[in-house]
Amino acid sequence: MAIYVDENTKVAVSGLTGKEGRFHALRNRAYGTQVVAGVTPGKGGQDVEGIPVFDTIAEAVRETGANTSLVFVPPRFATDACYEAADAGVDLIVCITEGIPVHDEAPLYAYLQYRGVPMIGPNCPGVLTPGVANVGIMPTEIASPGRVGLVSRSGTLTYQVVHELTQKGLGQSTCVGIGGDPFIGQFHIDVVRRFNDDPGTDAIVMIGEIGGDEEERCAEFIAAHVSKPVFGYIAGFEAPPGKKMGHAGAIISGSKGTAQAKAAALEAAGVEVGRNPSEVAELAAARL
Amino acid sequence: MAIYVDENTKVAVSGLTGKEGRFHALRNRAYGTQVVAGVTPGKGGQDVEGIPVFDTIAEAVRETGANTSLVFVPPRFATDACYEAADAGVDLIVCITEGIPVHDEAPLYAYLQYRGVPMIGPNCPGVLTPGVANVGIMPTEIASPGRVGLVSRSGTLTYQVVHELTQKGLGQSTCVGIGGDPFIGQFHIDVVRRFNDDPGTDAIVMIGEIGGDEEERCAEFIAAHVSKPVFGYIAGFEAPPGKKMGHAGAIISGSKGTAQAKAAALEAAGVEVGRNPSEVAELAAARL
Amino acid sequence: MDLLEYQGKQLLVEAGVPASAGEAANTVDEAVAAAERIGYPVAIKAQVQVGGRGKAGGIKVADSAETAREYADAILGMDIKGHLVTRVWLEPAADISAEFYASFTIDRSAKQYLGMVSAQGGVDIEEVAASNPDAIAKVHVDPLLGFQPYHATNLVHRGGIPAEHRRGVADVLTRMYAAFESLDAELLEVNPLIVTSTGDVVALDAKVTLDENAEFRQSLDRFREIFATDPQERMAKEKGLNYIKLSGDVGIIGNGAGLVMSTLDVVAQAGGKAANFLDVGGGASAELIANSLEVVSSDPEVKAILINIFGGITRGEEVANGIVAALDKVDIPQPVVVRLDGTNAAEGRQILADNPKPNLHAAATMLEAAAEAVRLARGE
Amino acid sequence: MDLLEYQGKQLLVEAGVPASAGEAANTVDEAVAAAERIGYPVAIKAQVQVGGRGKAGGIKVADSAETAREYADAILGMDIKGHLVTRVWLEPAADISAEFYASFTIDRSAKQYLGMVSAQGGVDIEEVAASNPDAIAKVHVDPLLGFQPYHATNLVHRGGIPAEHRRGVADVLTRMYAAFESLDAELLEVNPLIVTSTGDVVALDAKVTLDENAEFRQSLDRFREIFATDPQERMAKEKGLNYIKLSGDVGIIGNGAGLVMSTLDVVAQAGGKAANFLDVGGGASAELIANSLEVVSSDPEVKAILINIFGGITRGEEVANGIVAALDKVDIPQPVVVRLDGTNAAEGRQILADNPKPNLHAAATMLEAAAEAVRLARGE
Repeated sequence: MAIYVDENTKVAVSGLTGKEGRFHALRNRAYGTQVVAGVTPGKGGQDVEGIPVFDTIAEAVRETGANTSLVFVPPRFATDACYEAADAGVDLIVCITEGIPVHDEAPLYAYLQYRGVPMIGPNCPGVLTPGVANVGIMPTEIASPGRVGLVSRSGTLTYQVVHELTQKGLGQSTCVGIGGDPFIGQFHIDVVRRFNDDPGTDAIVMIGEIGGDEEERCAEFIAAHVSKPVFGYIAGFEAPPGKKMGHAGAIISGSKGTAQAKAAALEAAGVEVGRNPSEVAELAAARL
Repeated sequence: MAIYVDENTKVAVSGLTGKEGRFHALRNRAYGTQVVAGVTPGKGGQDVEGIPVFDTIAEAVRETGANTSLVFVPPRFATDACYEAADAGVDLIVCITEGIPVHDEAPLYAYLQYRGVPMIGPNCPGVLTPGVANVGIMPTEIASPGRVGLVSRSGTLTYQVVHELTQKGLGQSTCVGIGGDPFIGQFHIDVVRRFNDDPGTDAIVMIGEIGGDEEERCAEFIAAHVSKPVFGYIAGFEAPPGKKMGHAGAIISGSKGTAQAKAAALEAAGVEVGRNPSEVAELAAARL
Repeated sequence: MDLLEYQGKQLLVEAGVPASAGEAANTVDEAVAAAERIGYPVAIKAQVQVGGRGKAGGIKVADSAETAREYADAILGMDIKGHLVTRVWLEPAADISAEFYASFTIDRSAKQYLGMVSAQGGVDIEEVAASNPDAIAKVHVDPLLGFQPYHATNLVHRGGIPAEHRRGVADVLTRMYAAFESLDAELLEVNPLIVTSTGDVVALDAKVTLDENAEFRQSLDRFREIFATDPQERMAKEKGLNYIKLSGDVGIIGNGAGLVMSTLDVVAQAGGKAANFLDVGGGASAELIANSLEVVSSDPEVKAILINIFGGITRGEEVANGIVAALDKVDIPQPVVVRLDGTNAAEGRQILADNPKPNLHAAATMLEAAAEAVRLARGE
Repeated sequence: MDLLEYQGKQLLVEAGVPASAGEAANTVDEAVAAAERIGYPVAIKAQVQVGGRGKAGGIKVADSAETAREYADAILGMDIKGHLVTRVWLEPAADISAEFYASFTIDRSAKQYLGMVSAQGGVDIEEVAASNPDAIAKVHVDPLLGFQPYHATNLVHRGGIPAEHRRGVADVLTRMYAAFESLDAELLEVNPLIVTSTGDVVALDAKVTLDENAEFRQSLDRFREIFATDPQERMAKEKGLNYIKLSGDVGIIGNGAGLVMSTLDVVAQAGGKAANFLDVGGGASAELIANSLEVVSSDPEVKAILINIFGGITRGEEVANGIVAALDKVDIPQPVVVRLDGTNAAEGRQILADNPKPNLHAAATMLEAAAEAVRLARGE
């Protein structure tokens, strides 16, 4: 069992004919993921090492049964690919693209919420269900199949914790890198909810960072709804305070968003919080 | 029992200080409806015969507990009032205003669908639950409390049928005039669903017209889901064919939309269809 | 409000959509002068609000002043499907390397905007829709989101536009959608959308319908011309009435489209036939009622008039006052049957009772009113 | 990208938001010349990317060339909260009849745009938010729907704007939102938004933050100035590195903001303190790694450098090549501890092993690397 991606996942890659898209899509396929289509307008009819390319996602979905859109296109075209995927009826969008303007992400977020289409990212490493499917850019050699679910905003920090878990003998049900942008499609709370409902997941590791209030909200959700053990780690105790020029941000957030506040909120919700990536893995290993 | 409006309905009237708004809101109140607030930007603090006026709907909701927005403002400002009402958290919007541009109605329709806020209208006579509450411009003297639910696109045709029902001794649970514009908030199917679920309604009278395919869709819904007796009437057998200049409309609709096709669809769904307003009331009276 | 081809194209150009330029002419001499200014070959196109002009001989290409005069003379005054040609449009004869179809309209059923594109343009698109529906690509556009690049990509690829023209057509589609929104258009149809030999994508024809409800932010008056040839329809348009001529002998006046349609039906059920559709709308004033009576009674086919009013916003006393005023002011030769119910109906009936006229008949119900009007129309 | 007051106001004016006009000056003579052109009284305002300029003496009103010279001389070169004043802005001293607060920004928590208005402008708005939160009206705006008249109505009424100024402020709010969108702004804050004695509503100050991700459609180069006084921060900005100076002695280079933050934390847990934050981002090239090493090692406070890379898009061999190149090219006096994992980490470790350097230390884990770097920084 797993969340978001599993053996039924059929991926259509927007930007398959680009350098990054090709590199990672072929890696994803080599890992066993069903990469069934590429999408590049004007290149319909071509193929990339046997993966057929279509002009539109709608055609890719109709012709190949693709149910997941993996987006590698450059920032200025990325949200357009996500809108197209949502209209084409996929069940999940994974948008790897980094550097999308926030004024493009904000309306996309609203549209996907309204349409009920979940998106991982943008600016994320994707989703890896070890041994089953990798949709994105996560290095797979550090992961191993198992029953710990992992969710994180940060890319490399995700890898670090997955690595530590694997080294301590704790395999993963699914590893989800939700991305670091202000308007990502799925937040900690959405992923934790799915792990809690997933029979293949016994425990949850949640990695957070300074900024925003998502970890605090997730802590409230955990306290109220999550029965499985949750282990947490927050990065940024030593981080310099963010330089913000105007006052509007401070009015909105008040004093929230520090690593201290986030760690305290998680502990108050019954989450065991480690001080570093190794420690959170040790806490999980000791309990499981 | 009733649908949309009942003894718990608390109405905030946008445009209360205008001529039409004032006339009908006071009539609504005289009928027993709880008309708790008016909304006119810049006139906050005033009152209309004891009904307090606020600058914004949000204030009206907070101060008076209004849960229904009744919109009487002129076409160029009407959709703005509807957006405001949706954001202010009302449970129902009734928009009487006629003559709103379709390019204003279309995005409003999408927004309300996304936000899950039901709207009756625009360009409609409103909702009347006889003996309990009248939210809109329907003449009340023709209605009587009872157990027949009525839904219609047309204003005056609604009155005609209500009148016929009352004269034949059939009171109404609720009379709903959904309006005749392309992007009305609630369609026949939405209202019929509510009547079917309403313990206060024993039978449904559905009035349609030529154009569109709402009646046909509603017929499918009735065949599949409605257990209560439904009586129908379609106007426009003798109507001249609509003059449409372009071909786009014809490509979309095919040959649908005639009174013959609609009446046939309803009959195929088990609906007893009358040939005129009197006959549909007679059919209902004979059966009930 | 339906626009003529050339009006639509002028609006498109103002809104940034490339369309062929030219001149309008109302007389043969004007047409020839315009042709001389434009040069030859020149297309002379009948301006009527109906399709199938080409087949009817309403579009000709002239290569000299002589042929321009000959064709303009033939086309002006021509009757195309009941539309009298009173104006022609002249433009340089197009140099066409490909013809496509493109439109934006409102899909009432899906409750979204609909864009359509086909590589099979320049022909009867309804026939294409019937015989080869896959040749027409359709894309729904969420009005909140607006037309995005992926909509254009989907339309040009699925509509079969050849690779070399996709970018040009996608650009024109984006401009068409912007025009569809900014003009408050209900329909914006271009058939054919041509590619010239130099590769430009241009609207060669345009069917544009504007939303009259948007008049407060659009200047529509410049298009407000009366093309009706029927005298009652002309009079009704001049008075701003919502009137459609039909073929029967019972004149109909009612309030609300639904009730008026229902009135036509019950007249038919009573064995008669309506002479017209006339909806006075909500909140009709006495003056509007009087104007309506004047228009309907001026039709020599009308043998009896049925007024069917169920008041909501419309108030009974206003209707009654209008009827009385009209009967006082104008000579209404036909019998008039009045049925009045709803808001202030009692007051209205009282006014009618207080102002008896020999040709004024009151009826208690809609069915009785219809039966009475049909009977009177037969002279019974 | 944070703009200076005057840059923000110039952008606002371009986008249709009224803001006070004036001239920038980098020297006292330039300032006096500008003051003479503008006339007196003239406001001379320090241009620094930090709040509280007024209290710090960074804003003065001069009424003659003499006082203009005196004030410009005092302000230029002033240090305001660590920001050196190298430029002043001169504008006609405002004629203020009321001061409000208005802003648009992104509410990450609500995932919508947020507009805020208060009649209590011209003061420390964070203090108002703390002491009297109801004095600040907030309205969320759905990015798909955009800013509608009702948003403006709600802001001006609930923000307490006096009746006579509501229409003017609502109009400016609508323009501000349009600018917020068209400029790809993350923040657009005007405090004070003033009403002049003639009733005009004008932005007297502006804090504008632009989204550097939107560079492909915005011209941001004109604002790309380096204000940092710290030499490493200057060097890092020149090389386009994401570097922040801190106060410790362990130089940090890592990939990904999360991993770098975590690295700072584990260095602290190992008893040390980071000298900087430096994130090389995803897919870092050998050159970027070499540049990073150069910047970090140039800091005289740095006693040891920790490179912590976990490859995803970033590939181990690129990182290793960059380290080798930097150590070959530049003289790096400090010991360098390298920890490499993830994509192509084995290849990267091999490259490092094949190019041994006396000051290059490999570590197997992040915690070991941190401990080693702290130990080396102490000279142990």
